[in-house]
Amino acid sequence: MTVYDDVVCPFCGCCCDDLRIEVEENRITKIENACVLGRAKFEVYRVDRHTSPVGLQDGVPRPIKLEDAVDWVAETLVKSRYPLLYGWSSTSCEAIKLGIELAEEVGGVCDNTTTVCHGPTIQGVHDVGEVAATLGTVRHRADLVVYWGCNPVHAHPKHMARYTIFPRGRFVRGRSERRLVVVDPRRTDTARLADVFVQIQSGSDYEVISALRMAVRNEEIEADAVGGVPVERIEELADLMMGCRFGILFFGLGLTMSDGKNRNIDAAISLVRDLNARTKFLIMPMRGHFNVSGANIVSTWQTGYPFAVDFSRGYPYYNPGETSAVDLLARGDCDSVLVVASDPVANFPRAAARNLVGVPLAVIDSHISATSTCACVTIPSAFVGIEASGTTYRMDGVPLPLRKVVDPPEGVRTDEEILSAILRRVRELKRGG
Amino acid sequence: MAELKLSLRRSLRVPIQAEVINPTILAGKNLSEVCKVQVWEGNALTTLEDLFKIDGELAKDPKEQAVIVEGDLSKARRIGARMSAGKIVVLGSAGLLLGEEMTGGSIVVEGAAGSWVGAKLKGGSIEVKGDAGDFVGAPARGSTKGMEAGEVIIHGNAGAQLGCFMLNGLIRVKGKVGAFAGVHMQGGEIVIEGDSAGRLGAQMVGGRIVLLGRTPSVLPSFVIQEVRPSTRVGKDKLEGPFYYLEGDVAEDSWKGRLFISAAKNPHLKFLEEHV
Amino acid sequence: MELLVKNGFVYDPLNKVDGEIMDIQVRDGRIVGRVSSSAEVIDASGMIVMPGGVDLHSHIAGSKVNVGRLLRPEDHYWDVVPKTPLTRSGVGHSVPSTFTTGYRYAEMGYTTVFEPATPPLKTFHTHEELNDIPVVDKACFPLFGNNWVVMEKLRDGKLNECAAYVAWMLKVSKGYAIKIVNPGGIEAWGWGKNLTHMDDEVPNFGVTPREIIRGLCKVNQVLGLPHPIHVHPINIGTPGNYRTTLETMRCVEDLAKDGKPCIHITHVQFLAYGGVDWLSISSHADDIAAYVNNHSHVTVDMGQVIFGDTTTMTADGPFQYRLYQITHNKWVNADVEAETGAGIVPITYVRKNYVHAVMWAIGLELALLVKDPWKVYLTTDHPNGGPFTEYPRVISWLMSNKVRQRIVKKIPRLARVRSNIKDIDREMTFSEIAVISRAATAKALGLKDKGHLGVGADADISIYRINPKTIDPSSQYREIRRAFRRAAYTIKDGEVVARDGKVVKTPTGRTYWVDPQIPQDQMARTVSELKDRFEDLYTVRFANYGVSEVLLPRSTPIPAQSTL
Amino acid sequence: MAIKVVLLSGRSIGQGRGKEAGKESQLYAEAATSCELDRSDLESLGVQPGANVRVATPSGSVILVARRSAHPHPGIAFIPYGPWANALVDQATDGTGMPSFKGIDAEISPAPNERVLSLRELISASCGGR
Repeated sequence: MTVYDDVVCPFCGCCCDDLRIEVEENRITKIENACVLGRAKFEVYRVDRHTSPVGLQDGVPRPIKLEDAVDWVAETLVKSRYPLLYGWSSTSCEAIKLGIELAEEVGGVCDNTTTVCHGPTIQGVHDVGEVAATLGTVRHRADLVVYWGCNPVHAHPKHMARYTIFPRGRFVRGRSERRLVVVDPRRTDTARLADVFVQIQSGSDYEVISALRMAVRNEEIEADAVGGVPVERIEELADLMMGCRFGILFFGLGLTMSDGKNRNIDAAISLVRDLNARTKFLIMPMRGHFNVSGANIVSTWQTGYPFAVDFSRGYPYYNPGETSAVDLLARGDCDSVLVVASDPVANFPRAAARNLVGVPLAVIDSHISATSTCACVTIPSAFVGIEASGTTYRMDGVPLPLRKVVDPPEGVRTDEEILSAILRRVRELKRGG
Repeated sequence: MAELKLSLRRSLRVPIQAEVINPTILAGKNLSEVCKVQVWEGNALTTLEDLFKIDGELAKDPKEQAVIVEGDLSKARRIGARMSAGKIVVLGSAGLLLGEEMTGGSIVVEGAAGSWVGAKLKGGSIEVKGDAGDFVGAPARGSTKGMEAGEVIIHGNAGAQLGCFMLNGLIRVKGKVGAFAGVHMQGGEIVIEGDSAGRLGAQMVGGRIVLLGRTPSVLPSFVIQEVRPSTRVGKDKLEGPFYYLEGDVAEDSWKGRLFISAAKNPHLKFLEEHV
Repeated sequence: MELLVKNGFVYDPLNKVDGEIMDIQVRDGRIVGRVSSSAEVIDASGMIVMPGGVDLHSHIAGSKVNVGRLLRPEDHYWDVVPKTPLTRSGVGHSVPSTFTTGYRYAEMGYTTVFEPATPPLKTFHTHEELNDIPVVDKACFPLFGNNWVVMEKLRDGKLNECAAYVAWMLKVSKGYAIKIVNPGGIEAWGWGKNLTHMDDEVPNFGVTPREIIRGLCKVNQVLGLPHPIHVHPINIGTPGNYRTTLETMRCVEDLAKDGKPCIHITHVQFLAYGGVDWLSISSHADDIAAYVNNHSHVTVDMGQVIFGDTTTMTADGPFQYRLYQITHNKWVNADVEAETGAGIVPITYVRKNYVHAVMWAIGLELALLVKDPWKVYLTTDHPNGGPFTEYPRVISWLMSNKVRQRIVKKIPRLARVRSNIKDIDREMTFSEIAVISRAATAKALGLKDKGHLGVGADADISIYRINPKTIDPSSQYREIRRAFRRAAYTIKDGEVVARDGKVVKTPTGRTYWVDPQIPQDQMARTVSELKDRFEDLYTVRFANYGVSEVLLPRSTPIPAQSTL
Repeated sequence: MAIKVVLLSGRSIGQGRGKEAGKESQLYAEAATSCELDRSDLESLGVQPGANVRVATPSGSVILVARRSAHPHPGIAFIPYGPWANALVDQATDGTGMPSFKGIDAEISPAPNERVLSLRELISASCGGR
């Protein structure tokens, strides 16, 4: 039996790095310290997967050789005039680098799942900046924690336990010294734990934030209620925020996906920025996939842009709405798609998904996914963080090493190996090979 | 005016970068030179000739050059980008970024246009007979310098964030607009003859927005000043009465101005109490 | 592989070669005494030959730089770099992407660049980016001036334990030097506050900026590190701050040994302001320069301002917030648990702006008033004063009083009155330029094989298309600028990597880091103490902290002999 | 009788665990085909938890299983992320790249005689086969 300590969890953006995994004969036998989601991943990852590449032959999926699968992907990409390479947030930074290089080589668009999670957040940052910190700063100092439009009990189960509400920090000793505020249209399981729960009308976040910004600036709000919240209550919340020693606002897809999108974030960051004239206040997005931050970070240092990078003219170009995956598919702009470690057929609106299925489509994924069931070619890969090592970035930008604790099944390669092979083949083809 | 006619030969599978459809670039060339002008089609360079049947006349001076484009150009991005003079007429629909950073001349689109019509517009006029997409007159991502001058007229509906970070000039929409018209506006004028999806003038610090149609609500961060019987846009007098509001109070040194038709917005009558 | 650089005017100040026509011989990446007749020949006649440029302070990699990239798509749009069969694509201007950064340095004849501020917790990120910066050799300086363990050890007077901790930190983060930014002030910023006096106490830590600087200066000496403490003092960018700058330099005066520098004050332009507010700001470059002239324990770099648009980024969180309040531009803050912080604000330096014009003057004054060029180095604190691609412009300013005075005429009158630049007519020579941009910086960094062309040195050579016999830099400043912008040849480890300002080869550079040698039992005690309390400091596990050497493609540790 | 609601899609523990178990697993299907409604809304619909309902928006309609929300949120329907929810989402992104996955006007009606589609059925119905 081998015991691995301090394993980084490859589920959500919390990247908890305190897992203890026991392995016997290449099987995981015990998982300690993981939350229900992390545990699920380690427990069941083996079940639902291909162990050989699959290709459609006369409309029927059949196992094919890896070389043939790689050839098909490379040839398709080289032939394409505007391919989309999408996914990336559930693989390692090493694989992401190869993906960017591949997209550059074939003159395609490299977009990651940020586009449908915190893409609007990044657009807010472009316009106003960000006021952030690493999570330990919150643990040590925050006496006020606000969760807005997010439900960590379900999506980031250890966030509160490890980083924000419950742990002992240097200057704030635990739950009793912190106030927890939740703002959401639903009384979520997170809201049940809150000291203050503000239930707002769905889609009225922007109005409520505007009202808070006014209250912080001592401006009179000429209404009885905003977004279904009585003005007195908004003023109380503003007082709470201004009165803390160190506050933090965590927000989720409740802000990025609902009416207002990037402007919700713009306003929320502006609110927090303004609060710094009164006290110390920070704001951070609750990033979903374990390495979606890494996808943004790597893409930004290599290309200048965090997602939706269009290499069709040889240099990086970026404009969400123009070069982002859903829009490209909605307009039917792309003539082939390579999906890596993601499931856009399940995750995109149906009309966009339909256009994805309408073009030559290849998938590299460790799971069988809705997308892989529609793909011309699927190449199964090793689970990053379980069967393959690499680097990930936690939601606050702290880099962490992903560990390989078991071997992948015979014949299953890592994303890195598969992408390297495709890149090699693409270069051969471009040289006329 | 010399007229050059470009007729699309085949339907476009992938987007083309059509900034060369531009009197500033084409005037002064002869027909065979125009045929050889390079165009990005997806990730490959092709020629105008490959994409379009080309005939007509060429002027020496861009001011004297009209370019007539025929076909479904909805996948043609950047038609007329950076043009400085002359005229473009698109007899179908145009794609994204129509007239981006244009400094002069005029563009008329008979059909619809994609998002970012007149992005970073610095002069000239753009007229879209159909609908336009989002971010009309907006700046590049991260920049606070939106449309600086010139005029955009949309006869149909326009999308969200129209006039984003607008500095000056005029945008007129005959139909409806999406949410956040005039967001972060700093100057210039927006006239909306149809309805607004709301959040008019969000975070604006300058400029004027006139709404002749309906809006579901106004942001709490706008302060009613008075009810005005009429207002002016350029030489036109627009009859009200209008609720006249200022904002966005949540921003620093705000002086944005909203004029909202009182007749079309009876649900905003409560504002009168605060005058 | 052999190379012969023939007949160039060689400027090699460390070896006292001042523009003599000489041949330089190279074999297997090093300068040698002679080469065989089969050596590849580069005819450098009529050209200047210098050691490859060495930049000791340029923010090119790491989390803060990357958020700067993320913040500013509008900065990238107009400066794009397409892929070629040899080179990767990217974007430029004030915060270039990594590949572009490496190419652009190489194109200017620079071969070594050090990133001067990395939070240890995120230093793996910094190294990942450095790995993606091609051609040049590189390193990074971890931040220590607000580190909790450092402050506790210094408060408790446990200097040796502090030294052992710093040694451990340099080892695990693969860092090169001790960087101090706003000592104690960033910890105060954890509560939205700042420190303004050298003897202000850091909240909750019971130490002062003075004690932190002195303590780390002693640690630096105990560990025998190759570069002195690299200090960005308190009160940066604040009118009247020349006093705290002088105090900072003075506070370690008594620690100097053998006349060697024991403190480097960085981007000193931002630290030489008189006046009491922005309306009364004035240049006190003369006071700073006088102090530097009279003392051997301090070196400085310029932090020159270039008129135009750029992005400011420092670990100095409270300063960046103040800059936001002044400019109302977009603002990034990024605190790092138990260690440090960071901030970013874009800025446009405008010639007609009185404050900016004074800042512009101060940088040049410092370079010109410090008599010994071995004490003052060429930097723009990239990208804070301006992008590194503007170095050729700064060189032309330093070499030509004519162009300086042309600009002086165009700045606001008050800026002329409140600065000294109009009265300074010194013009630097090529040899002095070679000192401030390679020889002295390599020496300050303790890089024995860099910054000179003596036998045994790394064959990092830059050749510029300038004939020193025929050019008059004072009037032909445009030619100077052009020539330094595009090196005729850049040679890295004996290979031509750029020709006429175009990259022709993209080798991977070294990553230098310092490996302090301390007694094993001392290291074991440090590790065991840290392990015990690691969970109290950080939200990552001890095992997951730091940078494994195998992840650095050309790891080049430099042992440092401590006296612990 | 039909009711009008605002539709939110979002993460749930069941959906998160289910996606690791596999997109074709029962765990995932159970999580991602549930439509959480407030008790009062269930009453107005006249259906019991566990009954099938049709959820329709201008972008499409699907059959889902009605569940009672753990906490009150009258007027809101919550469906975990997944292809079923996404059959109801418009692909327009307002120029941001992000569709409106939350805050969609929807109509819910009882569908006692209709069946919840499996993942494959749903995809072949909505995207067509290859």
